[in-house]
Amino acid sequence: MTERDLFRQEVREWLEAHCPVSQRQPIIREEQIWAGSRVAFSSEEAKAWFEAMRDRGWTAPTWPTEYGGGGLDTEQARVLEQEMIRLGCRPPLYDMGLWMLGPALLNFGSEAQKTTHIPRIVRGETRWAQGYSEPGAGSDLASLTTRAVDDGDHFIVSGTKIWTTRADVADWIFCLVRTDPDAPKRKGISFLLIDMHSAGITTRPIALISGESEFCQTFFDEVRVPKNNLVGALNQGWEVAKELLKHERKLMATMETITEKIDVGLVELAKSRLPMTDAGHLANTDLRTRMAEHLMQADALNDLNELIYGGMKTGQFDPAIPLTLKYIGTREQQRKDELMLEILGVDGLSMTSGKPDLDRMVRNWAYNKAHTIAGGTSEIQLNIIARRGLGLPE
Amino acid sequence: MTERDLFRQEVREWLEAHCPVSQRQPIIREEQIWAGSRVAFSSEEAKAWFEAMRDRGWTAPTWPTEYGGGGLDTEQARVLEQEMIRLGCRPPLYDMGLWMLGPALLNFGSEAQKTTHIPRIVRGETRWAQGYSEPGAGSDLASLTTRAVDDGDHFIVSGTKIWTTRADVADWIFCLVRTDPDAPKRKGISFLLIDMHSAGITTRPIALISGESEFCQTFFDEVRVPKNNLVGALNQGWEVAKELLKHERKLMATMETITEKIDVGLVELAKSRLPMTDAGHLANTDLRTRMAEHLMQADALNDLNELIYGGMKTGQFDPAIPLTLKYIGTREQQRKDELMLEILGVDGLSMTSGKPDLDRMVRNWAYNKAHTIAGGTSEIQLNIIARRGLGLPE
Amino acid sequence: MILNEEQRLLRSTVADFLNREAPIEALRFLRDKEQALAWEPALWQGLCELGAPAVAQPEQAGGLGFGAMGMGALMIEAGRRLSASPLVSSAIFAQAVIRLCGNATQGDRLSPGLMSGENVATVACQEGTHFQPQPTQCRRDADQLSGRKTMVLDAGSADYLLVTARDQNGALCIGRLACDAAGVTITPHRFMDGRQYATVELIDALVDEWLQGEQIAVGFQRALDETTIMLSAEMLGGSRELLERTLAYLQEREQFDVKIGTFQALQHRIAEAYCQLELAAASVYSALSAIDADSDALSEHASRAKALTGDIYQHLSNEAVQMHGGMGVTDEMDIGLFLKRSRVCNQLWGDSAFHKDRFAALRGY
Amino acid sequence: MILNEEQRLLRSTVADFLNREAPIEALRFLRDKEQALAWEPALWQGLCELGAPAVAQPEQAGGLGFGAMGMGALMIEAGRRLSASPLVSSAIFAQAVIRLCGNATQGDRLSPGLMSGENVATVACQEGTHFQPQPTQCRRDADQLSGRKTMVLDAGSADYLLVTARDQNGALCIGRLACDAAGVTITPHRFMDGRQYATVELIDALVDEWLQGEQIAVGFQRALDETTIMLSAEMLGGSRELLERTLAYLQEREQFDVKIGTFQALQHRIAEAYCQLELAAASVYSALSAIDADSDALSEHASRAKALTGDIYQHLSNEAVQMHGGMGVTDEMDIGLFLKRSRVCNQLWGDSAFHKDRFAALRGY
Repeated sequence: MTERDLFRQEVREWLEAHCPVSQRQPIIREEQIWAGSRVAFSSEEAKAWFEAMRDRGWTAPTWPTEYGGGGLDTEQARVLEQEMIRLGCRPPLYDMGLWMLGPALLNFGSEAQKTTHIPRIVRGETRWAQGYSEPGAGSDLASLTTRAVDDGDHFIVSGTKIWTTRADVADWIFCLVRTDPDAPKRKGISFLLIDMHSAGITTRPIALISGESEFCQTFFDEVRVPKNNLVGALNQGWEVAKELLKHERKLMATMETITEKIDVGLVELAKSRLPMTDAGHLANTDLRTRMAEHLMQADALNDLNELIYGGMKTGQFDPAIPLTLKYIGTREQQRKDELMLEILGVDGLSMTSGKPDLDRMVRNWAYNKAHTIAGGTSEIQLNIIARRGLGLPE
Repeated sequence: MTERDLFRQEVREWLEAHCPVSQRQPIIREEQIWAGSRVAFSSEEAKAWFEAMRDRGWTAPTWPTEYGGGGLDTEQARVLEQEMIRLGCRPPLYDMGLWMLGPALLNFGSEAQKTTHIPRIVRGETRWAQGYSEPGAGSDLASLTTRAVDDGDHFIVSGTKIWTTRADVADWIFCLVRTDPDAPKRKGISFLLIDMHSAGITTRPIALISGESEFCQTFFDEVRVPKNNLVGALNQGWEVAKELLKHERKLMATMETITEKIDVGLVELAKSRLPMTDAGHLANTDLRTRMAEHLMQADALNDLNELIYGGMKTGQFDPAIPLTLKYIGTREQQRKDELMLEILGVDGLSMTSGKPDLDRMVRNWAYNKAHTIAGGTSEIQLNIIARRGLGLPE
Repeated sequence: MILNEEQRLLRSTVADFLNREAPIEALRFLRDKEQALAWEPALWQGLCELGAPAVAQPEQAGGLGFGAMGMGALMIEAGRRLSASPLVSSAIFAQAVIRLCGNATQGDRLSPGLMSGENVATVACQEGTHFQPQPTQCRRDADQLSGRKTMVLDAGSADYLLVTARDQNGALCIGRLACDAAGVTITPHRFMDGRQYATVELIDALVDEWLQGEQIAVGFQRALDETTIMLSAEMLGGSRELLERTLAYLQEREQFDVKIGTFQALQHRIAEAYCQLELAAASVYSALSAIDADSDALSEHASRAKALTGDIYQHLSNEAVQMHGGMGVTDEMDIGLFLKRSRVCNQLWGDSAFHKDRFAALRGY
Repeated sequence: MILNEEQRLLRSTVADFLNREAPIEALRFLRDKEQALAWEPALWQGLCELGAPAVAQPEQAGGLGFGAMGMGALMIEAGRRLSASPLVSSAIFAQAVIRLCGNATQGDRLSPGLMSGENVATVACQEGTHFQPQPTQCRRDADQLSGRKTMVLDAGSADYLLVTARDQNGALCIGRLACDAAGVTITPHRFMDGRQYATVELIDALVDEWLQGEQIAVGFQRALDETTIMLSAEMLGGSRELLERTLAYLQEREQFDVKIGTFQALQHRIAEAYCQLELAAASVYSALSAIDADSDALSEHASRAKALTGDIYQHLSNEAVQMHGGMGVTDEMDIGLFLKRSRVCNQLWGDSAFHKDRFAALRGY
C-alpha cells in the first residue's frame, strides 16, 4: 500500500466516523454553515460535523498548521476532496475569507495580519464580505471610485460597494479602494481590511429575482481604517486582487463539480414525473434529446476536471484548458436548471407553493442566472479563452 | 374586378399559354439559361419560354420599355412574380447584368451606355461578370488594388479580380478599379465596363468544394479600356457599387424565397426514405424536432417577406427588418441542406454516385456553404443589423 | 403588423390607457399583495370601459369588430407591460369556447356578459403538470362532474368555469358551473409571474348546463388554437419589450470606458435575437390573420406561433438578464419579471416541445 | 490526453511518419485517381512496418502493447492528416470482431495476419442508408449467406469480409468470406471524403467459416463500441486540425486594416468551439481508458464520444469554412476536405442523433 493509499484509508475511516449521516445529504442553501459571530447550525449534527472538521484544520486543508490550517499537500487535499465527494459530505464551512481572502493573506499579508485573521477564518469565527464591485463598475473592476484618503495613521474611506455578500451580517470586509486618484486606473488601487462594525458603514440588502436578498450594497461614509489593515504595499492592491480572483474562478469551477455530483438527478426527476413510452423512454422526445445533450456535456466536464488534475501532475495538458471551466460549468448548470423547470411543468412555476423542495428548485433556477455574471461574466471568460488561451490578438 | 385583378388574370392566362409544362419544374443548375454570346438551352421548350418572356421584356419586368424592358410598375411586377411562383415557372434568364448592372446603369449610366448595354441585357445577348472582390480584399471591398491609369482617351487597367462568376465565358465585366491611389480608400475608386475580349485579360477557374468551378480569378495585364466605359464620375465608383450591392442583397433574399418554394420538400424526402412509427411519425425523433424547427423558420421567413411587401405599401414596418433577410435566408438554406444530408444518410455522402438527383443534392449542400460568405458575409450582415438596424454604436 | 386605420387607433388608445393604469409597477403591486388576487379591479373596469373584451367580436354580435388582428394588437401591448387581467382567460378563451362549442341560444345568453366584462369566466382544461389537449381523468356522470384541473387561470376570482371532461362514451363535453357551486373547490396560487392560477377540485359537482354545439371537439380545438395565438401575441409583446430595454441598456452602460453596445460579440447576439424575434412576429401576425380568415390551417399556425414566440421569449429573457449584468438578477429591474412570465407562458397550453411535436404531426411526419 | 513515456514516443514517431508519407496532399492524390482505391499501398506498408496495426494488442498476443490509449493517439494523428488506410476497417474493427466474437483457435489463426498488415479484412455490418446495429435483411442459410451490405469500408481492396447476419433462429452470426468468393459482388464507390466504400451483394455466398465465440452478440457490440471510440479519436484529430488552421488564419488574415482575429464576435465563437472541443476530447480520452480498463460502461462511453466529436467536428468544419471566407469554399484549401470527412464520419456506425438516442436509452430514460 502506498503512502497515498494509507492516507486515503485513514481519511475514509475518519470521515465515516465523524460525518453524521444527516451531513451526507445534498446541502441546501438554508443549511449552509456560514462563518462569523452569528454562526448558526441547522442541527446538533451539523454543529458536530463542523467542529470535527474545524478541529483538524480541515476547513482549510492546505493552509499551514501554524495558523490552524490542515497542513496537507495538494495530493492529500485532493484525496480528502475525493473522499468527501465519495461519501457525499457537506462542506463544513462557508466563508469568503476561507475561499478568497485567506490564500491572498498567506501570500501578501504581514505576519501580524496572518496571526490575527487566519486562525479565526479557519475556525469560522469571522465572516468576511468582499468589497470589489461598485455600481458603476461591473466587469470593469479597475474603474472603481471608492476612495481612501491618507489621514496620518488611518485612511478615511468613502464610497459604495455592491454585491457584498451578506454584508449585513458580516464581521469584516476586504475592499479595493482608490488611494491615488491621479495614477492610471490599476495603479492607484490598494487592498484594505475593514471592520464592519466601524462607524460610518451602512448596508442595504438587494432583492434578487429568486426572492432572496443575500447581497447588499454597502455605503462607506468617512470610515476610519487603521493603516496596518493595508494588505500589500500602498497602490499595489491590484496585484492582491488578481490573486484573489484566481481563487474565485477556481472556486466557482470546483463548486460546480461538487454541486453536480450531489444534486438531484434530472433522469430520476423526469422518470418520476413524466409519461414514458412502452420502451421505457421519455415520451417527450425533444426533452429527451436535450437531456442527453446536457448529460453528455456534464459527464465530459467531469472527465475534463480529472484530465486537468492528471495533467497538472504530468505536465501533459494545454494551459488554456482550465480557462474554460467556469464558462462551461456555469452554462451547464443553467441548462440543467432549465431542463428541470421543463420537467416540473406547472409545479415549476412558483417559488412560494409551500412545498420546500419545489420552491427551492425554482429559486435555484432564478438564483443561478447570476452564475454566468458573477466572478467574471461569461463574456469575460470567452475573451480570456480567446486571447490568453488561444493567442488571438486584442 | 379591379385593374390589378384584371392584370393578374391577363398574366395568368399568358403564362399558362406560354410557359411549357417542362419549364414549370423546379430548375436545376445545369438547366439555367445564362445570357451571352454562348447562350445554351437544355431543350426547345426552354428556348421557347425564354424567347416568349424576352419578347415581352419580362426578363426585366420593371425596366423602361424604351430600352426593351417590361415597363411594369412595382405592383404589376409583384403580380407577375406571384403568378410565376404559383405556376412554378422557371426564371427565364440568368445574368449578373440583369440582376445588378442594369439597375445601376439605369441610375448612373450615360444615355449612350444605356442604349448600348441595356437592350442587350434584356435580350440576354451579353453575359456580364462582376469584378468586385480581390484576393486580398474580401468583405473589405474598399481595400481593392486593381489600378486604372489615365492614358488619354483610355484607362490602362492592371490587377486581379476574384470570384468573377464564369468570367471564362463572360462577354463583359463590370469592375471597381482604383483611379486615385492617394485618396482615402473609398474615394479613389471608379466603376468601369470592360470588354472581356480585350487584349491582356486572362482567367483561371477556381475549383470549389462542390466539385464545380463556376468562379474564376481574372487577371488584367495593362488592358486598354475606352474612357466612355466609365460609369458615373471619376473616383465616384463607390456610389455606383453601393447601389449594386443593394440589388445583390435583394436578389439573394428573393432567390432564397423562390428556391424555397420550388425545392424538393424535406418532409417528402424523409417520409420516403426513413423509418416511421406506427403513429406515422419519423422514428428518428431528434431529426424530427430539428426538421420542425427549420420548417417553422422557413414558413416564418415567407410570412416575413409578405409582411415587408405589405409594409412597404402602407409604411407600417420597421426599416430594420429587410436587413435581416439575407442572414436568415442563407442560414435556413444551409440548415435545410444539412437536414437533407442526414435524411439521405449513406446516399448523401457522394457527389459522384452517378445518380444525378442525389449528386446534385450533395453538390448543392457543399455549394451553398458559400451563401453565408458571398454578397456580404453573415458577420457583415449582423454588423449591419446591429448598427444600422438597431442603432448600436460602432 | 399591418393594421388598418381603426386598428391603429385602437392600439394607441389601449397603449395610452395601459401606460397610465397598468404600467409594470401595477404588476409588482398585485404580486406583493398578501392574497393571490387575479387582477386589479380598477384596471379591469377601465379595460371594460374601453371595450377591450369586445374588441375581436363582430359588430353584429355586439362587438367592436376589430377582429383577431385588433385583439392581437391589444395583447401585444398588454404583453409589453405585463398587464394582468382576465382578457386571456375570459374575453378570449371562455368567449371562444362558448362561441364555438355552445349553440346559438347559449351564445346569445352568455356572450354579452363576457363581452361587457360584467361576467368573468375561465376554462378549466388542463390536468396534471403538463398540458394535454384531451381530458382523461375528469368525468361526466349524468349532470355531475368529477375530477381535478390544474393551472386554471384566474379561477379564484371568476364567476363561472367551463370544464372539459369525458362523457360515458368517451366523447368530449364541456360543463358550465358557478365557481361557488357545491362540490367545487378552488385553490388559488400565485405563480412566479405574480398572477393567479388555481387548482380546481370537482367532486360530484352539479353542472349548470352543458355546451350544446354540434361539433364540440372541433370547436374546442379551434378555441384553444385561437387562445394560443393570442397568448403568443402577448409573448411577442414581452419579447419586444425585452429587446428594446436591452438595446437601451447597451447604448447607455459603459464598461472599460466604452458603451457596452460597441462590443461586437454582444452586437451579433442581439442582432441574431432580433432576427428570431421578427420571424416569430411574422408568424404571430399571419396566425392572427388566419383567425380572421377562418383558415383551415389554424392549428399549424397556432403551434408555429407558440413555439417560435416561446423560444424567443425565453431566449431573450436570458440574454436580457445576462446583458444587464449584475442588475439583471435583481428584482429592482423589471427584466426578471419578464423572465418569469416567459417561463409561465411557455407552460400554458403546451410548451415549445409540445408544439414542435404537434407541428410535425400536422405536417404529416 | 495523458500518455506514458512509450505512448508519447509512439505518437511522435507516427506523427513524423505521417507528415512525411501521408500529408493531406496524399489524400488528394488518392481522391483524384480514376479508380476508387482504398489506400496507397506505400503508406499502408510504411504503417505496417511501424507496427501500427499491432499497436493496441497486448505483447503476449504479438502486439506492441500500447493499449487503446496508444492506438487512440495514433488515430488522432491520422485524423489530423486525413490519412486513408485500413487501420479502422482492418486493424481496429476486424481485429476486434475476431478477438471478441471468434474462439481462441480463430483468433490465433487470423489475428497475426491482420496485426502484421499482411491481410486486410473489413466488417460488413450495415444495411440500408442508416446504420442499425442489428442485421435484419442479411440471412444465414446453412453455410451460405445472402443479403446486401452498404458502406463497407475498403471492401474493394480487402482480402476478406466479416459479415453479420441472422441465423434461422434469429440469432446474430458472423461469417468470414474471401472477397472474391463465389456469390459475392463488391461494388466500390468513392465517397466525398475521397475514400473507398463498397456495397456488398451476397447471393448464396459460401462462407469460409463462422466465428465461434461464446457470446457473439455481446462481443460484437463491444467490438463496435471500441471501433466507434477509435473513429471518435480520428474525428477529434480532424477537429483539432480545423481549430488550429482557423486560429492561424484569424491571426494572419487582415480585413479593414486589422487582423480578423481581433473581431470579438469571431473570438467568442472560436472560444466556444474550443470549449466544446475540449469537452469532446475529454470524452474520447476517458472512452479510450475505458477500453483499456475493460469497462462495463463501454457503450455509454462510445455513444458520448461519438456524439460529442460528431457534433464538434461538423460544427468546426462549418465555422472553419465560414471564417476562411471565400477561400473556405475552394478546393484549393484543405478545409473542405475536413468538412466532407466530418459528414462521412458522422454517418459511420450511427450519427449523432443515433448516439444521443442510445445514450438516453442506456441511461434508462
